[in-house]
Amino acid sequence: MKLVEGRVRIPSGCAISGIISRDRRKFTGERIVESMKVMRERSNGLGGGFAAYGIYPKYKDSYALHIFYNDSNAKRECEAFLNEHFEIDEASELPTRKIPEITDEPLIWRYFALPRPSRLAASQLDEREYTARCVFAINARIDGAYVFSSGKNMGVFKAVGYPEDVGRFYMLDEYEGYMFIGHGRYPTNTPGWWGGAHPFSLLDFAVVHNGEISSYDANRRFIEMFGYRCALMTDTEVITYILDYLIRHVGLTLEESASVIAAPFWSSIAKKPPEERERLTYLRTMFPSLLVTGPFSIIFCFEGGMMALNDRLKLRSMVTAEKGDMVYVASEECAIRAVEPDAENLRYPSGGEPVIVTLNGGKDNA
Amino acid sequence: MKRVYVNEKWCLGCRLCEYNCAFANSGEKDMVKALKGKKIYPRIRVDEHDGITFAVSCRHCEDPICVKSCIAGALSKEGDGMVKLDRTKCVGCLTCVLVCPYGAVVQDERGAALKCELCLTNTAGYPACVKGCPNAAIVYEERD
Amino acid sequence: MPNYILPDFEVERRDDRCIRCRVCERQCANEVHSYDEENDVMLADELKCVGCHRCVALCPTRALKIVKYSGTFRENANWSNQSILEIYKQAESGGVLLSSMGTPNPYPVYFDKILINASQVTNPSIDPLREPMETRVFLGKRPQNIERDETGKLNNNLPPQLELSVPIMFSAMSYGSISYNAHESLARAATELGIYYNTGEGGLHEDFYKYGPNTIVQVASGRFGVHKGYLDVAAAIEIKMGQGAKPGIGGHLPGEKITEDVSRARMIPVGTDAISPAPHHDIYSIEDLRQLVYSLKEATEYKKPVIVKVAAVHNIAAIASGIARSGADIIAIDGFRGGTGAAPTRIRDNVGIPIELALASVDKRLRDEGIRGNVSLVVAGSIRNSADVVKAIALGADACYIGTAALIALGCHLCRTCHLGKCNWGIATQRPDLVKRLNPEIGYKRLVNLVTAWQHEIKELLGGMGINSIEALRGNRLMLRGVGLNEKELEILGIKHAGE
Amino acid sequence: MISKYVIIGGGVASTGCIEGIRKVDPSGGITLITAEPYLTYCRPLISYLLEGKTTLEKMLYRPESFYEKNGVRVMLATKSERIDPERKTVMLSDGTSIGYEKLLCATGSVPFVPPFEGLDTVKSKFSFLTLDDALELERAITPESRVFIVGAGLIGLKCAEGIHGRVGSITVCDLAPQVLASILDSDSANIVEETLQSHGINLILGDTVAKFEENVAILQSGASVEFDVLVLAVGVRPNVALVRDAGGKIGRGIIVDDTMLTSLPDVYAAGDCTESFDITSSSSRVLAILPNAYMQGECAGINMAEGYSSYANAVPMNSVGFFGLHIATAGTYTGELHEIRTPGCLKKLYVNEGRLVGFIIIGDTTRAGIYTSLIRNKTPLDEIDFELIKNYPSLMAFSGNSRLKMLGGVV
Repeated sequence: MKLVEGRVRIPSGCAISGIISRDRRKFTGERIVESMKVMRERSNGLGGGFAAYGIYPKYKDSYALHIFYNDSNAKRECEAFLNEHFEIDEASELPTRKIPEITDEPLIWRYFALPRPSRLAASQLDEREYTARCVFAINARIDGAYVFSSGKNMGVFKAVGYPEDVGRFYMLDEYEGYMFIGHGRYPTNTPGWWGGAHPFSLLDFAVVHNGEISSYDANRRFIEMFGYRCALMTDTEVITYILDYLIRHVGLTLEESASVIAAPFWSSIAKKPPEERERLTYLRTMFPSLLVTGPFSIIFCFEGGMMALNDRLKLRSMVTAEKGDMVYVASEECAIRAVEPDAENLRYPSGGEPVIVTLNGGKDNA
Repeated sequence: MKRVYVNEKWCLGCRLCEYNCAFANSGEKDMVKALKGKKIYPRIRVDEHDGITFAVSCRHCEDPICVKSCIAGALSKEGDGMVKLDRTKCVGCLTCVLVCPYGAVVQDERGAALKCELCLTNTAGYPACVKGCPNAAIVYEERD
Repeated sequence: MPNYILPDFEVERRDDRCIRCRVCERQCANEVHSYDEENDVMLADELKCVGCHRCVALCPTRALKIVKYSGTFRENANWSNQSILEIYKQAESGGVLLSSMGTPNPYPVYFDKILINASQVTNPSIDPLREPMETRVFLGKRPQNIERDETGKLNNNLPPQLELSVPIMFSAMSYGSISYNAHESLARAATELGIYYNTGEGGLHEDFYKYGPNTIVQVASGRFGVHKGYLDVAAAIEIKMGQGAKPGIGGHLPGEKITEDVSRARMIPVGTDAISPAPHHDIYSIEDLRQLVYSLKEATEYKKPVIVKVAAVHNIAAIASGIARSGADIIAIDGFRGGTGAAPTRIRDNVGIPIELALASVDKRLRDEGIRGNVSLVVAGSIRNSADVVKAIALGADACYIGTAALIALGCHLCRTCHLGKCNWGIATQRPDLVKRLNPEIGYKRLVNLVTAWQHEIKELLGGMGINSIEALRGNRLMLRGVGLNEKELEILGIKHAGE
Repeated sequence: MISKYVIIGGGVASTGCIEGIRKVDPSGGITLITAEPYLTYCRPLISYLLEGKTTLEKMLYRPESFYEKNGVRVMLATKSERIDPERKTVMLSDGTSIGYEKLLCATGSVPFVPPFEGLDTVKSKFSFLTLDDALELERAITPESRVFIVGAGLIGLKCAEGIHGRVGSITVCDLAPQVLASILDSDSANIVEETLQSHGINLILGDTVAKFEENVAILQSGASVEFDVLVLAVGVRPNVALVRDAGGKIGRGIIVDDTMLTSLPDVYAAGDCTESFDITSSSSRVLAILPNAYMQGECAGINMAEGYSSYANAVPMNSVGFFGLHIATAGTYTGELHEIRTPGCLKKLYVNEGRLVGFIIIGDTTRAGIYTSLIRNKTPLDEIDFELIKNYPSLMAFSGNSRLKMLGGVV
């Protein structure tokens, strides 16, 4: 049997990197590619990808749907579904650059779309939830079609290959945005398929992750009670859903969410001042099944900023640094130095300590 | 000092203490060899009467009347508080038996006096009755 | 009437070791051993021997051995010794066969066909001696939504919870079915361990009110010993709908076990049989249960979680889902291998389903319905060791009840004659001379040791899986693999086969 | 010379006194003056010595090191002639004198020898009180000797047992119609008599010596006894001379209060030379028994060293055996009698005003101490299950609570 995400669980080691300008100053995707390049050792060519924010000013109010198609039938079926549920402003192939390092690419299309008002009203859901459900529906039901990017004014670009090649393939140097994250993958068995590459994204949420979480099935089986379907069986997917659930559905802040998925040990909670102790005890007692154990370092992005987080034992490396309004997060310091030799305030966040960066003037929450 | 205390609430009257005592003071390594086919002369004795059972052994009194009464100077109160019997001096007059308010001094097969010395003078080194009690009805501890 | 019954056991006495101390004789409540002064020999009446090993354990020279009776009837593949014996017994007595403890019959033990995962290379195992390893769990409802005050601060809107230092509790065993000293041992151990013990349907002896914060009081069909003070002193209240060993059957504590103290605790006259009806006569359907749940909550001002305990039966998933919607905070499911002080043999050995399958399907159903968070799941029905606990939690349980394991720690030798009331180990008896054989000072320490040992093992297993908190194990079925199970069993358990 | 504490007499009362003093005063100088050439030994053991059941070394009441360890200066074979209570000195036989702050007179007792006619014609005659008596007797006897013992009390009979098997014959005579008249009644005495006779000891009871003619004793009954060795064991008298001569009050013995103080300032007395108050008969008697001597000595010692101790519950008691037959007695034999006869054991318990006041046990004396303490503590019998322990003494007779007190704490 050919191993494919969704049929088997695929643990993997990885490289991650993220760059953000708090003043929303735009820069090209070249930098994130450069930053990933120096961590080639951490990948094995079986998956690389990026998420870029602020890249579609022209369609900033439409959902940018990036979709992989195995074949034209899948495309036809999927577009029928899209037309049924969305008003599509523009549909086009996603621009790519043919290079020898990247082969067997599927059909890659991009749609700028908005929910059909009649449908939306009938669904009694808010626009984001409506869109999210449509994404789940396509990914679950339409064989050969896979939506890998569904946010506004942002896009995910991923493929099977080394990150720097994936970057050239998608011509990231031609995109300008205020925030980029990158991911280089080192799966411990071979995925067949581009959809399995990272980042994993839902709406404007995108997550890159390095690690292998031991709580996976406990988290998955809990989160699936709320309509999520973990189709890929990857850590990144479940972590994205957990954050989406906690932030978008439950309404926790980023810090609170961090205190759930990387909760402090009871022993350290006991040492906190009463109010803090009560808060943390409440969160652990309320969401025990969303505690994420095992090694991980993640960068979680949303339209308003990013959060970097390590597992509570810090079993994976992660570094942060600043320069002016720029903030850098990466698995290794070299990935930061490569693009910002004079980076300052180099830090190694401790386990479970969230590093939250929000855009100046932007809301400090997802 | 550490003494042997009995708690009749937990005494089952199984009499293991008597046999463990006899064994501990037999000088033998094997209980069967020590006790098989022999009458035992334990220094702790279990009393039994309609449902009540308890064991009694030397209380090692602070002010031991047996020591004062011994006509042979064979009984002495040691520095550690233990009441010791020098059996080579004992002539078997049993005055100690006549004065012990607990009936804790017994006789050996020769009719000479015999009493608990907390297994500190035999090879057991720790009261065998305590170690062998299946219900912690006999304890070895400091009390006041 | 002729008696065709064969002894179950033979007493083998090594006369070369026997020193005639007669401890065996003094310690056998069944009067198996006796001493013949004249010939200086120990005699044994083997028909009376129940194989409890009290004499063996106390024999100072290890001269005794109790072995299975070697003689058999003319058994065959169809007519086993047991089946023949049972027929003789019933032909003699004309009565229902009674037995105690869990079924001895060779039904599959799924725990033994499930293996646990461990980390290699791709993620690190965690050393519990070096890193914190958390076994604390909270049992109770989780609200649907969070609440914040005007400043945005989170309100604690959690209903009452039970906090356990380790996901193990002592399951319901009534004072009456077990002795005062057994109860004190359980209560003290629970208190020291930071877990809970359960009164069963025996009321609560006034001496034990001080253990209230670690006590779960039971309200069962007989309502024995239930009053305001009883409910108020407890940490939680358990409504007993059924018991794994005897689903659909009530309880029967014979009058001779209703001593002065027991009668006071149960609020029934001395010497009268205590009969718990099969059903609660005020609960004939789920909405009645809901009413009882809420009247108990009303009575205790919504300060205590309410547990509903049911036996694992065929449609347990649906039943559990009903209970989860009845307002109960915790569901306790008792598998059919669970123990009992006395049950009709036929029921015990033929009614109910194994806890592993019941748990798996209940957990799945509650998740499918999105209400798993409404309740905590406690499972019972033969949890024998820390691995069973880990497997149960990975299958989806929040915690486990242990009954038989606790009794064994107290000295029970599984002779399965609790119903005779002559427990040589002072556990399942009210005879003062036997009760005193269990010194709670020893008993509670043994229980504390047992649970502490299991906690250490659980931490080791968690560490091996790269998990450092028990919460991350709950329902984490990927950590389990089946061996020698068929597709259907794997499907119900929701686990893959080893090698997959 | 001056010593803070001076003790006259080397019996166990002196040891009690030394140990008593040291409980209070660890250093004050002590001088022990004894007429005997030996350190304190166990007098009751002299018969066992002859019997070979003990040795001279083992007979020492305390190890030799005891005296040095306790800073006691011992003056052996030194007779005290006189006490001068004004000057607080004791004159010694060697003409020297020794001053004291506190004095203990523990002079014990002396044999009482009736003025038998012709006693002076007897060559080989002995008392049986001191070690020297025993050693001299031992030298005198041969396997052929016919030994005649006058007096069937404890001393006479113990002597008989001591030399039994080492002499040709033993005859014991006593004026009383029974043996051990001071501690046994007639039918318990009978059992003892049978035992003695079964061991070949001739008893002549209810008769006594009228006169001696060298090796022949003519009895009042007219009968005569030929003998080679004569032992006079008629009795003893408290040795009160020193205190009496110094003007101290004397009754049956030296009179002391319950701190052992005599009527003379700073002069204490203890042991066989005193009379003490027998709580079982509520009368003052001379209790010439070893436990009493030690306890009086100890009490005196404590008080001499300015501690406080009182000894007011003396109980007469004896535990003795003859040829394996055990006798345990205590208290007085008045009041209501409870008699229990079991094979090999006669037990007589005397109850007066609801309290046990005395007992005689011949045979199995196991746990007799429980009876003794009932007497000493004057335990009201209605507080215990007396019936239960008539046959077999046991703490079972006490209530669970008092048993808890007895066995549960330090005593």
